Amino acid sequence: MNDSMDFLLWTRGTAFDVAIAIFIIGLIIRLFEIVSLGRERTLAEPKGSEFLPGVKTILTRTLPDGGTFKRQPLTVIAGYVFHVGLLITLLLFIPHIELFRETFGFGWPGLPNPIVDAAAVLGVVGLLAALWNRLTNPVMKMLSGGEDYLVWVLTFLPLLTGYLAYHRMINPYPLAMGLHLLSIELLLILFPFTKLMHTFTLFLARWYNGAMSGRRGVQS
Amino acid sequence: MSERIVIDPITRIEGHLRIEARMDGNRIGQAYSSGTMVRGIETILKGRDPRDAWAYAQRICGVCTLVHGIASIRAVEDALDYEIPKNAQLIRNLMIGAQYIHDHVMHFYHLHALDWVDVVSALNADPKATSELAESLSGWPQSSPGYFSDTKKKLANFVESGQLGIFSNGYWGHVQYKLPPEANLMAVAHYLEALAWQRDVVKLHTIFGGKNPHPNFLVGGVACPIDLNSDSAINAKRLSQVQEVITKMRQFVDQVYLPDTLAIASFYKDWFKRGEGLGNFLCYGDLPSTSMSDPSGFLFPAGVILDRDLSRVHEIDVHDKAQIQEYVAHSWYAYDAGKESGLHPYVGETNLEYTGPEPPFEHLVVEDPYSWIKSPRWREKAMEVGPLARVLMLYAKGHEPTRELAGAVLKQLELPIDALFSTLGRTAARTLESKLLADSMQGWYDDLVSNIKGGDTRTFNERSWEPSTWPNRCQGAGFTEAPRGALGHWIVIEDKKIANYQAIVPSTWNAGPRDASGQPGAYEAALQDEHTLADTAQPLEILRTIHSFDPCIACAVHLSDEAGDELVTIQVTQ
Amino acid sequence: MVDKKIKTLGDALRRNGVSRRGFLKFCTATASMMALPPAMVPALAASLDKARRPSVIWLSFQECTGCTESLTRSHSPTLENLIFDHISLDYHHTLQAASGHAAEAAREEAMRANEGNYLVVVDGAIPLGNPGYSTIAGFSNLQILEETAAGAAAVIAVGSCAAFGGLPKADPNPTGAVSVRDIVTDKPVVNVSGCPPIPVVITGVLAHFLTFGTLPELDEYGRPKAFFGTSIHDRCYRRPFYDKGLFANTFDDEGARKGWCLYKLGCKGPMTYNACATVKWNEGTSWPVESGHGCLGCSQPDFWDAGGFYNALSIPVGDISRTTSYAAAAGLGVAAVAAGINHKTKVAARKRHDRVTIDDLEKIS
Amino acid sequence: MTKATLERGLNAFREQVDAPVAAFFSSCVNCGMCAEACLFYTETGDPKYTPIHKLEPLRRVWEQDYTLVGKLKKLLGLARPVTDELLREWQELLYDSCTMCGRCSLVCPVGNDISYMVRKAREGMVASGNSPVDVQGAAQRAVTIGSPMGVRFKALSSQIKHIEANSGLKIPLDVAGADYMPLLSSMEIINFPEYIESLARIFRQAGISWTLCSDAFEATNTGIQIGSSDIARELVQRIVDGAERLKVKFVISPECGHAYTSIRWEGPDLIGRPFPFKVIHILELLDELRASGRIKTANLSSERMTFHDPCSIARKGGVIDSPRKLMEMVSSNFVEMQDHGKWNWCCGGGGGVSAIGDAEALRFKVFKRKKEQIEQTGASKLVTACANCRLVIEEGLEEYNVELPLEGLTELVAHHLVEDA
Amino acid sequence: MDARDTIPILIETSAATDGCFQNTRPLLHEIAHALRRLQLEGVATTLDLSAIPFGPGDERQLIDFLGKGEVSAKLEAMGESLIWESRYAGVWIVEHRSTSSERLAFQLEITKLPAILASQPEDIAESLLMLREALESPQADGTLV
Repeated sequence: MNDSMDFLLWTRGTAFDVAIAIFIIGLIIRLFEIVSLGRERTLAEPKGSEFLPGVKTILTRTLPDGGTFKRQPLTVIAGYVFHVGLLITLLLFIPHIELFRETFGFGWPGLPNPIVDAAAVLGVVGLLAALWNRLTNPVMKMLSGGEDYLVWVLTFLPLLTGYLAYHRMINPYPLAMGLHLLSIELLLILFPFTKLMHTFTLFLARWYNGAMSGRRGVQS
Repeated sequence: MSERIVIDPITRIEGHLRIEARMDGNRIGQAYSSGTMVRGIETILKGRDPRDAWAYAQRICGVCTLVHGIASIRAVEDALDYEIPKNAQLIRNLMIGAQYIHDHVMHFYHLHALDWVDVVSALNADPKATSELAESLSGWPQSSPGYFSDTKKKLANFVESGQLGIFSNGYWGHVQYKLPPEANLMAVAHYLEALAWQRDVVKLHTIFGGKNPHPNFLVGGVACPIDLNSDSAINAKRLSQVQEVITKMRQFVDQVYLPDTLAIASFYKDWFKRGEGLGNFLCYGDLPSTSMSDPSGFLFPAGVILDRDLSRVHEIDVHDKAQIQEYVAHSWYAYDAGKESGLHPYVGETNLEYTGPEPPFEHLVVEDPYSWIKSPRWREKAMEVGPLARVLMLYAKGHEPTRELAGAVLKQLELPIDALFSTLGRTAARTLESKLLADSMQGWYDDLVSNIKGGDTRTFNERSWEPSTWPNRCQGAGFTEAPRGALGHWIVIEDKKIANYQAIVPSTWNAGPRDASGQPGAYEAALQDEHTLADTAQPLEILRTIHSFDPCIACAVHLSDEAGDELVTIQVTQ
Repeated sequence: MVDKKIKTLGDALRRNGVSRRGFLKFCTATASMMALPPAMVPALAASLDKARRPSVIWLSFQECTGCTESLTRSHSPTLENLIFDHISLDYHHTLQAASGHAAEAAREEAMRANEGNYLVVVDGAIPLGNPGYSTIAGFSNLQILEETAAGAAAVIAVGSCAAFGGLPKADPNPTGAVSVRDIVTDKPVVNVSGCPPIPVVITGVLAHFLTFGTLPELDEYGRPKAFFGTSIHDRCYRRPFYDKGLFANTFDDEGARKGWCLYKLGCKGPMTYNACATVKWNEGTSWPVESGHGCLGCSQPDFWDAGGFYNALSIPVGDISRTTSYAAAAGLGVAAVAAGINHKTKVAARKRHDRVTIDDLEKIS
Repeated sequence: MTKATLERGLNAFREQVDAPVAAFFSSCVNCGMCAEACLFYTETGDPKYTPIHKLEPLRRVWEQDYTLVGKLKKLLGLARPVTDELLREWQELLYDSCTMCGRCSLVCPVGNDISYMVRKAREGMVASGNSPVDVQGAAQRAVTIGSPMGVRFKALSSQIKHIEANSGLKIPLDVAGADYMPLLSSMEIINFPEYIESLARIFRQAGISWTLCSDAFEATNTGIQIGSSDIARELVQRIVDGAERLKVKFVISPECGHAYTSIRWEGPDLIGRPFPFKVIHILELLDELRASGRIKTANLSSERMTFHDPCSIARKGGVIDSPRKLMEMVSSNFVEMQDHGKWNWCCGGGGGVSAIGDAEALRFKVFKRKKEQIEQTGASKLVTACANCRLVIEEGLEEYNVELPLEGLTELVAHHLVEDA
Repeated sequence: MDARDTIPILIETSAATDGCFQNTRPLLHEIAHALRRLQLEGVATTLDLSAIPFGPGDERQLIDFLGKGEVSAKLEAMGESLIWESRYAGVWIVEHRSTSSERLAFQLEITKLPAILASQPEDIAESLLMLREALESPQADGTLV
């Protein structure tokens, strides 16, 4: 691997295959590990259903409650900004959609690049703010361990390298693209074994929370 | 032991060719043709996307730079039963036609001419006499004494510089050069003009295919869309550029190429008596007026002529496993079923097995395998393919313009029809078909324009583009009449990938070695036909006959499996 | 041989009746061809005036002659100008008059007469798998290259095969093909990649050597930066459409006809460094993207193995859907085991449960 | 001899980890937002009170026993084990500073139900002997005496007599076949006997057939508070036995919050079968009676009143609308606190905290939040529906020298009840 | 008559939106900057148009936009060269063609006068010599002087 083209081909080839395989295997293991633990049956006469409140909670938790927002605006805003930036760049950038189309057999319309570009900037700014927050907010600082910073780096690198590659700020381009891919591969490989799993498990978590509350007749 | 003459490299060809000739005195007894370079493209193609295949296959050869691309996309289209829009068919015809004319002219002036034209002798020419000669042959405007004087001065400057470059060490002054100095000067001028001309005419490829050499192709049609209101598509401006190219081609063929062929040939009539060889000719046919599935509309008809018998044209079917087979008895390949067997390309194999002498070597062992080229056969018979085969086929099938044109040429040279079965007959056939094609190009262009005019701008058929629409297994053959002759690609597609890929190219037919029964290939047979060498140290005669085939050796050589590599490794360590 | 007969380029041009103004024009064109800034023209004129025609030996190995064909399409300078005015092309299989022993003798003579000063141009890769894979006059390509390069001033690897191994080296590289740089390590090697290269890039490098007696500035792949400094994508006239998110989704759709970006159709422009987008092909007539086909990436190393030509650049090289389905199957297997272990752990914990009573609330340590 | 050991505790943790717990831990990104929902953090500013942080022992057990990576880490010696020291340290976090109010569960962006997990974590704390001594005492009293406060039936019996004598109402006792069987919390027996009188008054007016049960009157369940299902089961079983003995159709949960949780939600699961009777909260019953017109009120008070939602009833029990309807029956000047209903702030004494003597200072400190909420309303009377809340708030207000009368909602309804007789 | 003449097509003028791939605008800005530099500092600028990524029609649009000014010149030296001032004084278009009419270079010069138009000192010296020679050597046929 002595030059950027070899590097790019490796990252587009072997490395990507390995990464996506680890990602998928890990993902399935993690989900099975969770679900296999089961839920105790509840015999108390329910006050409400589980299904709708569960679904509703999955959706409503996407919005912060007013009280928390007032007390921790930075956490909320930074979180939002980077998530939105990340999701737009990930899901609505045409080259990414082409990758999804190849993987899943279907795609969706994307956004013009300047908008995606702005989203990427938002993502970067949001992530930097989130890091600053993590380093300064006493609660987050106390909670955070090595994994939290690792996860931050794993999230930040694809965004950063993607941005640099798009703007040709790393040359030659095969190197830039290879670094971008490598960062994504690192992310994919470590994804199932870190907090990044929240991307998927949060749906489970919200569901359980909403369903358990729903039984008792409260919307959580 | 008889003298053995070796010419390696044969220059002014495409690729790497070696000729060894065993002499009977100063006459060639046995000739052996060897392709000395192998790459492995067929092996490389395995496992790849069939839609990508054309790009790999196209790099078989950069001279006939589009024929392998065309054959490849046709093979895939045949396998997928994939029709292409009419515009695409016409555009492909135009591209093929331009390729022919470009290639034939370049072959004549830049590869073949120096076998007949003594560049150094041109320095003795009188520009005024040259002008008179030129004007007597055609109305080509660049024929003034001043023009030829400039050419002569340029040439003189060049020779005086002491650096002869590509002209150094030519067989200048060889007794077999028979043109008068004026004809030589005129030919040198046209050598240079043709260089400029060819740069212009390849623009047709650039317009439709983005570049030349190696223009782009597309399974299912052509990549260039047509939109008269778009600057970035084939529009009126582009079409008029195409028309300019066609006009330029026709003018050059009519006013320079054809007259020059006749003029030069008239000094070398003895070369209409030797160099024939096999007497078997094969054409796949090409240049459809409607679709590749309708051979009746081909400009070049398909068929086989055996033993010079123009009264009977045999049918040919490229899919028929009993008709076309490749042998490796004298080639550096192994077959699973043994070296004596013959394989149809659908089940063809290419396992490298170099058993030749370890380089550096002086001679090949011609009793053993001696070439990287296989020996293709039609119903066990060796065949000649190429312009001569096509012209004979047209002639045999009663194509009127061909009969007229050939008749006129033969009449002017005072030669019988049999004269075509010869070294210069081959060269003349090339010129004749250039003229036929140049005229046809105007027709395709007019069709294209009227089709567009009629509102049809389709250039690509979306139907079978997505691999998800393909069957799990299919196979197909794509063929074309390349400038050098019948070209076929055979593809087997499994699981959306290439499972097997084989090409039998014109120069495989022509340049192939002997088969198991000792039947020589076309080059070999032609060299064994009445060739005496005036000077064995300057085998100009061999070059004339070999060049009359317009060898394209990178094309001719097929390639390997990893299994072959292992065999070779053993060989090397011995 | 090197005697007074060899004239400078300035002499040669004046002999041919070229005025100073014509010479200036010639220099302007040459500067443009070499992709030099226009301000370089006076310096160029001074150098060109004194330039001599260097001897060039062109070796062809595992090639398709496309590179030579490309050279014949050169319009600035033309091949005939090149041969008559710029260089002495002393050995070239496709173009030279002599064959066989006479041809080899011409090569040997040029090497001897210009020892240390001639240029070697190579097209085609060199097979190392077996010397018999490619021979000329009974010699292997390796033997010829080593012998010829020994006395050369520099080597120019023309085309992606010579520069990077190209098509012969494509997976599984059946003949063990390597590039010129893999063999010639003790000389400057300029890579003029492309399949084939744009002719002006070939002549531009020759002109640079002719003019300055040196080689141009090279990139990480040994390619002249002047031509390979920016990517196709960055210089593509369709770039604004990429930025706006306007793409051709298939050949011959509205986007294709309007000249929108070909990224989705597999254009490799973003990773490809070459001058096609500005210099274009065949006297500026068009270039692949302008004619509706995506860039194949042919000037990049290993572009043959860089994923399908019709797959968007963002699509990995491998069979992604196959990888995912295999991984999913493997994942389900491993996950079932992991889930079983978890379940067992939990059942065991439940079995070991010892009823808590008020008597054992307090811990006695 | 005690069996409370670390190993037993770890086993209990292991037992408690279920799919929701695993999903919750998998989802937590340490965003710290739960801290902002917890009055122990908001009022002290000490990050250690961050709710999710309180679950560290349970999280470690989950990670090390139920995830591949955790097992690997354990194998490599990289995992931080759960030790006695850790659990001792965490006692304060899991008991003193958590009322299981569930407010954190409501704000978590990934949807973690933290109070659900605290309840489970306490099982391990109990099994390992790390529950607070004060709560242990209450549990022992509850099991041995029948009431965490040590109230025996004798005490109730004398209160009944006292009420019957003062009001002339009849308090039915052990009447088999009655429709409703109200439960009481010992606090109501000792501190707020008006509640029993109010019940009698309202039920008489509504014409409800009801009875108290002499061996199943105590509703509070220290097992739930300390976090032991085994103990909780024993206590719930008494009520089920009593109700089944009397063959009542309904068991009425008193205002007391955790009692409602234990009997209404956890009860059937603890005894492992559905109840043959229904469990209804007193406020729900009153609201039903109101809706069906069986009780009416008059002379609505114009006094500015506000209502404190007990967490277990409102946020965790779904009884939110009923108390408001009832408030409208008694007051024409009802004002809500800024955060109310499911968003209410805990009084600071739930989940057993009020029983822990060591936690008193902290409890008063965090009561600030409730105090401010109350004061913001400008109400001159605070109504609630949980005896524990009522006591804790009274103590808190006293600590801060705030004069504000408190009243139970049921009593207030009884006070304004239009009685026919 | 050429068949192409029968194409029933109306080529839209260069103002057609299809012709604009947005590559000319930045160039016009560059020209403006160069003109400013010429005006203030007297520094000339040459822009090599072959290095500009033009889309089809872009070049035509640029040249149409620049238009033709007062001066145009034709040079015959190793082929034809066309030099003309655009309607923006100081902006010159220089097109060099080879003897076979292939374009060798295409440049914009932002200058007072393109250097190629000026007589070259060497040529001047040479012509002086030639003229002197002509004046000094008596003509055989006496046609001159």
